[in-house]
Amino acid sequence: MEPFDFLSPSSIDEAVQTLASKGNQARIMAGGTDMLVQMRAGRGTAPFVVDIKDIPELNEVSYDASKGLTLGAAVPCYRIYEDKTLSDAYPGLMDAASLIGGIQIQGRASIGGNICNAAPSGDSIPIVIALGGICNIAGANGTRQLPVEEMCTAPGRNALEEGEFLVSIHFPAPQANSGANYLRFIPRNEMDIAVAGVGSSVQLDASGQNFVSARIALASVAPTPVFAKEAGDSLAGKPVNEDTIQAASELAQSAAKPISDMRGTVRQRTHLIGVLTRRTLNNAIERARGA
Amino acid sequence: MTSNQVLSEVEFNVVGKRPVRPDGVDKVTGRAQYGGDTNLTGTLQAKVLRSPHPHARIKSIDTSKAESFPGVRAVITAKDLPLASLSKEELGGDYTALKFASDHMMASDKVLFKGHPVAAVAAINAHVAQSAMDLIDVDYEVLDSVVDVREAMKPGATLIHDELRTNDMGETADQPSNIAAHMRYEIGDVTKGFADADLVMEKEFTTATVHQGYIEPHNTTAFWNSDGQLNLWTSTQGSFQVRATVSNILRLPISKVKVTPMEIGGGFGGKITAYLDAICSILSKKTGTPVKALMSRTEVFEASGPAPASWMRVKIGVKNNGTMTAVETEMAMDAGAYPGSPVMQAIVCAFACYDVENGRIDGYDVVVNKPKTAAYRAPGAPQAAFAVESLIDEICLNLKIDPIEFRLLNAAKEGTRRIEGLVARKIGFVECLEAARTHDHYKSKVEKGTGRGVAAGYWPNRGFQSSVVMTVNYDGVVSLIMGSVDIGGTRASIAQQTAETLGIAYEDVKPTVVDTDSIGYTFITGGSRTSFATGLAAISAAEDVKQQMISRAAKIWDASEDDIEFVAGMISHKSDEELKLSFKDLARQTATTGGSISGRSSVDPTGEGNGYAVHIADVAVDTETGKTDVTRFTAIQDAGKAVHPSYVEGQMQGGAVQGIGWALNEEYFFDDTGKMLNSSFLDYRMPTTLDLPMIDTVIVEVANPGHPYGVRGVGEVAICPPMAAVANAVTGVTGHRMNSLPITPGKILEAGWENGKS
Amino acid sequence: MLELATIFIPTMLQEITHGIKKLELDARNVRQVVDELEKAYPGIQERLLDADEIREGLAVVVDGDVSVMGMLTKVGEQSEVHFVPAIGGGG
Amino acid sequence: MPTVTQVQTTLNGEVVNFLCEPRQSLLECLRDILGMTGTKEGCNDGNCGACTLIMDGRIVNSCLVLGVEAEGKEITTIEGMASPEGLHPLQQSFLENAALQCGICTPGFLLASKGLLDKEPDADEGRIRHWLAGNLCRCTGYDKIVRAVLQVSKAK
Repeated sequence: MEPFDFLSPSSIDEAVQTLASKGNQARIMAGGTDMLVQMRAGRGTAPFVVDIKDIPELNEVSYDASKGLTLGAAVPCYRIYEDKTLSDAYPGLMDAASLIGGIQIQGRASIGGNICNAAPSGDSIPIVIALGGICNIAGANGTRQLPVEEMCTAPGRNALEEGEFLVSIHFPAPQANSGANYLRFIPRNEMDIAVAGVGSSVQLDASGQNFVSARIALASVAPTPVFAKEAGDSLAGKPVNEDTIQAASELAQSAAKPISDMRGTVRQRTHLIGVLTRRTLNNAIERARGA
Repeated sequence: MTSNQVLSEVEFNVVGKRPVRPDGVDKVTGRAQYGGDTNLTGTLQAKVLRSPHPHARIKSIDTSKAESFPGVRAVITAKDLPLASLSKEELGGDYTALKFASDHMMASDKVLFKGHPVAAVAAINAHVAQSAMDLIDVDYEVLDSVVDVREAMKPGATLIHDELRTNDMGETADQPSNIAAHMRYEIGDVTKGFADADLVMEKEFTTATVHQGYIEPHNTTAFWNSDGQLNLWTSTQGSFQVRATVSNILRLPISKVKVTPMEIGGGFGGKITAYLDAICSILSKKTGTPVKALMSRTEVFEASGPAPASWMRVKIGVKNNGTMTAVETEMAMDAGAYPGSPVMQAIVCAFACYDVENGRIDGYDVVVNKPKTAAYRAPGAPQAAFAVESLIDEICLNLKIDPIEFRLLNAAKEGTRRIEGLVARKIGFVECLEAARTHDHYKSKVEKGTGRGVAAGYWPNRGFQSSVVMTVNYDGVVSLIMGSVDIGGTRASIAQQTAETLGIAYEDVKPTVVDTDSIGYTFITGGSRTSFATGLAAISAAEDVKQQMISRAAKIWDASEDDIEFVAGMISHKSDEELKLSFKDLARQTATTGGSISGRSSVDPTGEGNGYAVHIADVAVDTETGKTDVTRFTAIQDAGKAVHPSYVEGQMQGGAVQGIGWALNEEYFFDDTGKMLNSSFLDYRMPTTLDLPMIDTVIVEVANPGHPYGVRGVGEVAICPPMAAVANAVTGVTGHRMNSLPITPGKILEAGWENGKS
Repeated sequence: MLELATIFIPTMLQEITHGIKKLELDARNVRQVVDELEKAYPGIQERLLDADEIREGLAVVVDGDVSVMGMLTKVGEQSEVHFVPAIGGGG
Repeated sequence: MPTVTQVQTTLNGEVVNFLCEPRQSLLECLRDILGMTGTKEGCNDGNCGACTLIMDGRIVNSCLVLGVEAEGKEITTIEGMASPEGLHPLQQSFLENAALQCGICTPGFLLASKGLLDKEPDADEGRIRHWLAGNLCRCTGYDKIVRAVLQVSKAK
């Protein structure tokens, strides 16, 4: 690996200043589980690595049943699934957090890092989109908010401007009768890159028989994670039944623009999006009804 | 029903027990010294520059920028190898073989696979070596490459070696070809055999390139001392093999090379070949300091030796009652960049499970632009078993015959003549099949959504040379010195055979694995030979000790040696009951009766251990996604005698799981030109804990007549049946014959789509 | 009367022996076997040997035992001699 | 020359200071600087678990932690698992159950298993298999490893 200097600012202001002074010479590190592998392979090396894990806001996990969840960008995955309140409130998020890498990776990797890494296969991104996550971004010009679905712009590229970094992700408070689920398809049972992944969240009416709203997002079927807006919107106001779910899964399939590569073919991936959309919707419905 | 059964014929005092291994504590406390842990004062780190192209001519290499990079001590290319400086005449012998070996270590004129070494750098640390290496300019003329074994065989295919001509058992073809060798064996009258059949089935099968997947990357430390003595500390399955390779490539007398085998983190055949040793040696000579190299995981995948991809056509004729009348197969295996695929071994194994009068086997060794293949657990046999055992399953389904009954009906047994001509001695295949038939797993109901497959496998387990020395200490503890590297518990199994023979406690034998200067020639640890052949050497050395102890007792008692016997650790006078000494008592007296006692033995056993295995696999398939899950698995195997049943079970389980990986998910993905795309453990999908059930085992013990305790060798054959067992199970649940490995979810979906199902 | 050893001709060399698959010879070691074969079927020796040793990739098996003495391996009366693929090892 | 940083960390209960370059992983620092070679390198990209250690109570891949990140942390490696009184129960169980063959993955498995049982002393087979999915073993087929961990788990 090429040499670099290691900087660990302890406040947002300090981080902003550090990044401003280093310009494109700096690379931001959270858990490092993707970044160190990339740098070791000679990709994305930089003279300065800025570790943001010492900044309190980046480690924040604050949940309020009325305000929702603020999840610091450097919070490692295990803190999500080991927190019962959180995993009860956002089971879909727990699904994703508990299948990124193995337990060792989950001890370091963060949802924020997963989003910024902007891999098409990023396992947490579809569910964060489905849950309506908003990125809180800090930079020299202050802070700004951006919906998660707008964060990934190309494989490995995110919407952060030079000098900006992701502070946290805000999730709206879970609505009554809502549920969510993330599933990915991999040939093994762990330690794999999604061939296809789907995150779905639904809100049902009080009877549990009709959709109020739904959001569906997809992984590994386009250069970036895909927000399949039409697929989710198609369910709003519709009864919960096989036909409406099938229709939504077909819309999700048409939102997918996969390629054939060593992990899967276009046909396989499109097919899997259909299967996974159905399965995640059914799981989300079950959770909504049980909630 | 217990999950680990041992069906013993004979009980011994130490052999067959499960003591803690002698190297165990060091390995659970992190104290054991593996190759990568070697750290001599002043050691430099080496990095190897490798070709990004699968096939290219090297026009020039400019190392000047790397040489002047701060912290760099030496840069080498193939010009630094003797091949470059000596003439053909000076090199003598088989020039082509030396050129292949030397070029494989570091390419001189052409690169033949992505990852082929072209230069190496020694620097103060690995980071500096890496940075400097990136500054080496290599000018390549990229050539067309050929990746697929059948494409490579076609007339007009891109030639990898301009001079390579097919060797048809000693006859060399006129025209160059990528087919390095062809071999055929035939028995009986195949045409008549097929004519006599009621049903003839024929199918083609393919398997992908797979890797042994040992967790420890290749590593070596070399120090070429100013006295001309070259020392190597390395991770290898055969220290003498490394010595031979290095002395051959560097044109050194073998006595100038000393190889110290460090603990080895897995090999499965892949650590027989020496990749880094000569490179580090030359760098050490240039720098005058020790030089160490450690492959990255990507290098391990791209530049060590995987197992070949294969294409096979199998044809089997049977009577309606299931009797096989004729068999035929053509097998082509890719050797990678240089000749030497294990297809010739596959010839011996393909139909060795069956007693069939008429058979023909053709094997082709084919070069392609991939890393040169190496041995991988029963090299050649797993591919052949996948093809043959899959077709047999198809025949059983067709004839509605139980797959175990079919195999019992046709099973090889003592006296069966195999296609290459050899006659089986006492073997335990029938016993394995019977154990499978009566196993709780086989009798249980198959769950819904699950298929069950059965398959068998064979590996000959030949012996080769082993040397053992043992000394009797004054406290009665025996130091056991051997040249066999211990990969998976052979210190324990050799110590057990020593203790058994001497009639002493297992704890009173202290095994040590030593360097090439400290013991006689010992062949690799591999081929399931160590517990068998090195065991035989230990038994023979122990007999030597016993004889010497008898002669000491004769001195002490002033008796004739003929009147003294050594039984169960006691030395006693045959007719005088008073005259009796325990092993320890007599050991104490060796100081005063002529000094310490050493026993020694070098053996080269000639018989075969003949290992057979039968596996039963239950595989659940999610037909909507193609996802498979192995839900139950039982491995049954004839060990002859399990010296340490726990480690025999471990070999059976480990082999089965490597086979499950090979069956379902493991493969090298190459682009059209032969560049590997998945050279990491993330994308080369070996099974994890979560992908497997417990692996049940049944050790069958049909004693090998060629070993005093009946040992056969156990490591290899365990990987032969799983691929077909899994494939047959998948067929059972999906209805589609899966004739191409790995059976990925994508292929399962495709098969469903093609057949209009799911 | 002296019993002869049976030599199994590898399939690919049966073109030299005019289709004969096995034959009986009076030979006491592998060298004599090869010499006798060469006398009867000129050209067979160079297919079996390389620089006066058994060709790489082949093993001589006498009565089920893989030869470790090469050309010096003893052949007994009524022995069976085979030339079969050599087998290395795996892991 | 690249910057060198001083790091102070608690390693197996002892405060340790070392100098490293920021680009050096914790795995490198342990092996090459501190001479503690019990932690093994299998892939150097977080996919085999051979370099697993416990940092502030969590198992991590030390190849994916920078040495400089160890500042102020508490780290347990294989060298810290046994005590003068004897082996850790997991170490003993691995020996008795023949849960290792070549042994290269063993330190990683032991630390990962310790990380699990420290938190969940009664972990069952399913939990153990899930927890250990980030540790590759190529020799054993995992059967005996899972049994060895189960044996200690049940003992508690």
